[in-house]
Amino acid sequence: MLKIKNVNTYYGQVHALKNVSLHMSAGEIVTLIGANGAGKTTLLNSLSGIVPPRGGEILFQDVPITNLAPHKIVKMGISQVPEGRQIFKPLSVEDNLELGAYLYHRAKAEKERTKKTADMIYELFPILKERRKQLAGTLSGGELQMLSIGRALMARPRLLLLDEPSMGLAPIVAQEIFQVIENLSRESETTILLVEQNARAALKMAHRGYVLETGRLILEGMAADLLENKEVQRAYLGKDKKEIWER
Amino acid sequence: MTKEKRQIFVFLIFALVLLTIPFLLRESYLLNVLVFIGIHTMLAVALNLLLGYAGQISLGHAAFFGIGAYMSGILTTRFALDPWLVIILAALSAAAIAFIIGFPILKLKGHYLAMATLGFGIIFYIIFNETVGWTGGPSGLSGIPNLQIGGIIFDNDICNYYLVWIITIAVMLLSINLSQSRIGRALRAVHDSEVAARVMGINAWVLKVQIFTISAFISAIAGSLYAHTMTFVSPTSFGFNFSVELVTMVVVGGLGSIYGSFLGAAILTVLPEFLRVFEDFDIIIYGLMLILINMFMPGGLISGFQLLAQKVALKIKGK
Amino acid sequence: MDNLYQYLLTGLSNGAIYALIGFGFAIIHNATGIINFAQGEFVMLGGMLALFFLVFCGFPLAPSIILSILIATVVGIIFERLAIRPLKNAKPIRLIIITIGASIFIRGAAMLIWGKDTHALPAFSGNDPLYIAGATIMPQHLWIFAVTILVIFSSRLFFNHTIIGKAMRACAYNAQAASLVGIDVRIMVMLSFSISAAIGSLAGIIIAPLTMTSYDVGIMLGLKGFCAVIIGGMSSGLGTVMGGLLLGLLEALGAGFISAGYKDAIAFIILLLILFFRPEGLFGKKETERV
Amino acid sequence: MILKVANITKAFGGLTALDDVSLGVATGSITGIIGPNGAGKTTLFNIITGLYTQTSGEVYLENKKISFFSPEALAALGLVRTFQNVELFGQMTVLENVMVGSHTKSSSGFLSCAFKFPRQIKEEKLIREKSMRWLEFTDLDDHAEMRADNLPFGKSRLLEISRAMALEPRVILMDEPAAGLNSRETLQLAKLIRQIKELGITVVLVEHDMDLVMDICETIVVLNLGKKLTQGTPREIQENPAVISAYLGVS
Repeated sequence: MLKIKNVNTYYGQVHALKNVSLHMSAGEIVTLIGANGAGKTTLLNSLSGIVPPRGGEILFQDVPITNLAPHKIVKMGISQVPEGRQIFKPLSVEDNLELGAYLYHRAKAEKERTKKTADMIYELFPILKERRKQLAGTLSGGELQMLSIGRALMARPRLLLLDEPSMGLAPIVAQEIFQVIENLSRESETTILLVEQNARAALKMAHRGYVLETGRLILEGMAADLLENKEVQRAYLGKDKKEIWER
Repeated sequence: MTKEKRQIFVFLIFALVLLTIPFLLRESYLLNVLVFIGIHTMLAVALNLLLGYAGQISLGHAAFFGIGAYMSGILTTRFALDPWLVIILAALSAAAIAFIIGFPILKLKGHYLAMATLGFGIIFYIIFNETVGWTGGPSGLSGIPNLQIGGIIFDNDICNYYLVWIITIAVMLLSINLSQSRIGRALRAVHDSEVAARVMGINAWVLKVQIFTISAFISAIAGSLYAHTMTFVSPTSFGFNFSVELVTMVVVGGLGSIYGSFLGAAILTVLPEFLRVFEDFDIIIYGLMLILINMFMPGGLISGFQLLAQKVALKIKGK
Repeated sequence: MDNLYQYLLTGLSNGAIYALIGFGFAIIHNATGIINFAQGEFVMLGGMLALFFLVFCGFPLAPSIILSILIATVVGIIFERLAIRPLKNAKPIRLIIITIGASIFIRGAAMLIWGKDTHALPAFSGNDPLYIAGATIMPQHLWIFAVTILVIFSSRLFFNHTIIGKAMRACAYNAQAASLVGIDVRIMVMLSFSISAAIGSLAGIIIAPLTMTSYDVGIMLGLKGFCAVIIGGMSSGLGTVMGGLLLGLLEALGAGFISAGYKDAIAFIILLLILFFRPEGLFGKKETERV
Repeated sequence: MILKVANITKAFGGLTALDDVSLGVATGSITGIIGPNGAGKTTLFNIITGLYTQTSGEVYLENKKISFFSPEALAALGLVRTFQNVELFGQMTVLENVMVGSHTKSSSGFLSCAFKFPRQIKEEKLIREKSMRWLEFTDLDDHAEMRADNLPFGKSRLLEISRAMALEPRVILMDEPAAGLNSRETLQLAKLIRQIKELGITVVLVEHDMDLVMDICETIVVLNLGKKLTQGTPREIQENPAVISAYLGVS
């Protein structure tokens, strides 16, 4: 469904992604883990067209999307739940969701389906329904995250990109969010690419995983295998002093 | 030749050429235009210190020019003070006003700074117009005496030319020196990254106020010279349009280049003279120049000249 | 007492115009972070174009107004496309200079096309004063109030209740997030320029019968509009209206009771005081530090 | 303790970015501050260096209270920082960038600069020589006359460090100095930071490159969700279960 071939991305002069290749099949949950600054967010932003890659190719359902503008990529069926939620705080919860379905705003025929999606989201996150007239700026961190996921789902994406949904959340709230993501994948057959710092939680839920270190993919495999892998811990917490001496 | 020696050499040639012009060219119309170029150069250099070096815009600089001109005009015609003393007084008062207004104004950034300086300029324009008892209002103030030194009265083109250009060249020299010193570096640092400049121990706010003050000081001197050479001033010379014209000179010539300011002043002073044939075209061409130079030549015309000079130098070396 | 009434009326109608122009500033600023120094030129274009169609071409009132607004809007779009979009990530100083350049250019073009004369646009509904509750009022004043209320009302409707309006607000708040939900940010920026040009030119048309119009009226009107939006606060639509009305009233009272000559200075003194002491405006919210 | 942070709390609107954080930095040490994204590391840096104002709490430099000091005042006291995104003076030459670093160590005023008084010429020469030495320190002397924004990224990080060193600081705070560097450059950076320490300068760094942090830091402070999780030697940190779960998640 998604094929990333040898993607190279730069932030200004910083070479943030080096020859990254990755693939996903429909219905999968794939997680991308790695320490801060490894390039996880950059990869998602390259996929979404915010930081277009300078080299390589991205194919989505066999269509190249490498240099499309972000709004066109959304139209292709890829939605991102960005790092830090990025909710439109001066607008109400309802309006945020409505904007999530922006790409259907011209099609009268889609109105019914959009309403259904909204109902589905309110069912998923009942608290959002309660607060739907409230300004989004008044929500708590966990609620904002739910809204951000909800907003992305409004576009009815085939591929959902989630960027650190647990960031800055208390463990119990994070767990709740993870639960929802898992249900989502099972029930709606949405393909999910999950970037997480909380590697254990992510690997437990995912089918497969990739480990990114300073812009390079260093490991890939079945999630269960990665969970046991010492290398994964090393990628987060660094080499032992001993290893460094040996280098 | 070291870089430093080359710079001195270029400056000497520049000064020499300007100071010999009256020997070659006796036509009073052209000398008059050159006197204007001198005054405009002074103003453009003053504004460039603020806009090109420190990166802070002022859309009200005509006010300081006007303060200098009116102070000179009023104090010499109504109080019969010595014109030379008055020039110093005028420059000091413009500097004092800039210093006081500078603290609140230079807390503002970007567009807000632009609008605040603009408002400040317009307030002074209105004052020049409305304090009829002092300034003569819209009909202006005439009978301003010429400067004199010893027995020489600066009432003819050649005298005025030397008066204006000796001071202009001095202003340029001092500004070049300043721009290459620790102060100049601090100014450019504030321009490029204010936060990094502050982390390096530069008090950006105070520095901006200081350069604003100096800029006002120079602009007022230009204003005084203008008043004494023209012997007549009226508010139209000190309005918003002139402030914008000054910004145009600096941008067209080249932000952060003292010679660029001369170039910009020269072009914008000469242009209307040429365009007289096509009356009224000047304003539209100013607008176009501002847009095009800003979009395609952010370094101003002087950067084009420098590139050309480098290419020529390379060719010569190559041969 | 008669005078006071007259001042209040003039103040309010000028204030309404300032508010409309200020609206234009705020729309572009909120969408792009740019203060468009050419805003006043849209106002001028409105007046001059209406004059051109109505007086020189002899068109009826309604088509003249519509045509004028359309043309001014197209100018706004062209301006955005040619001068603003290529400089997307430029520093404010370059954007300031470019909008100043555009303002000079538009003004110069207007002067070449229509000359330097000052013209009066005929009032929309004649010049016979109306008597309401013992007070007199010119029909044009009523037009101004009606149009202002209509514009404010419809823009509230647009920004709060249509998807495009909400999308524009979303863009203003966070352009990247907006693009991630499928909004084409460039279109929204272009839209902000066109709406702003349309409102500005409309303001120019309805004020022209009262104040006369010429190629250079844009500077002062534009600046007053900016004062209005600064007084009210960039972030608040209703604040801009209040700011405009307050400015208009203070000006009119100042001109009436203090001195007509200093009328314009009042606006700029208020502008400086607000910028120095309450840069978020009287009715705006303070921006909090970003994390 | 050259630098002490006592009970710092910082709230942005409703969000508490830092919650009662205290830590001390030993004189002459290399101290690392680590933590997952959103832990508040950069916020803490911005408070120490005067770019943000804390909601409550104090900062001390050698027992002198420096809370709410401006960045320029802190620079004069010998506290300097580098930036995550590298804040150079792009339109100036590499050498001029470092020369700006000498600002607090020089004193010529407007008049002596404009008129080139002999004292100013002498001072200018001294600044130039000293700055060249700091460029040699980071191996950038060959690039002295280049425009700073033409430098490749790795070198611009080094330039930022040279410039900070020209201030002759007592404490240098580095915000992610290895971000964007390749592994060879990172090794060079590690060597450089050790050299800085040998000059008697205290180094504090926020860094994500754990190899680097574990390699050079003597003490590591871990922040998580705005709170201080723990503080210890690299070995202790690597083996601390709380740290592992903060990074890898709860098992």
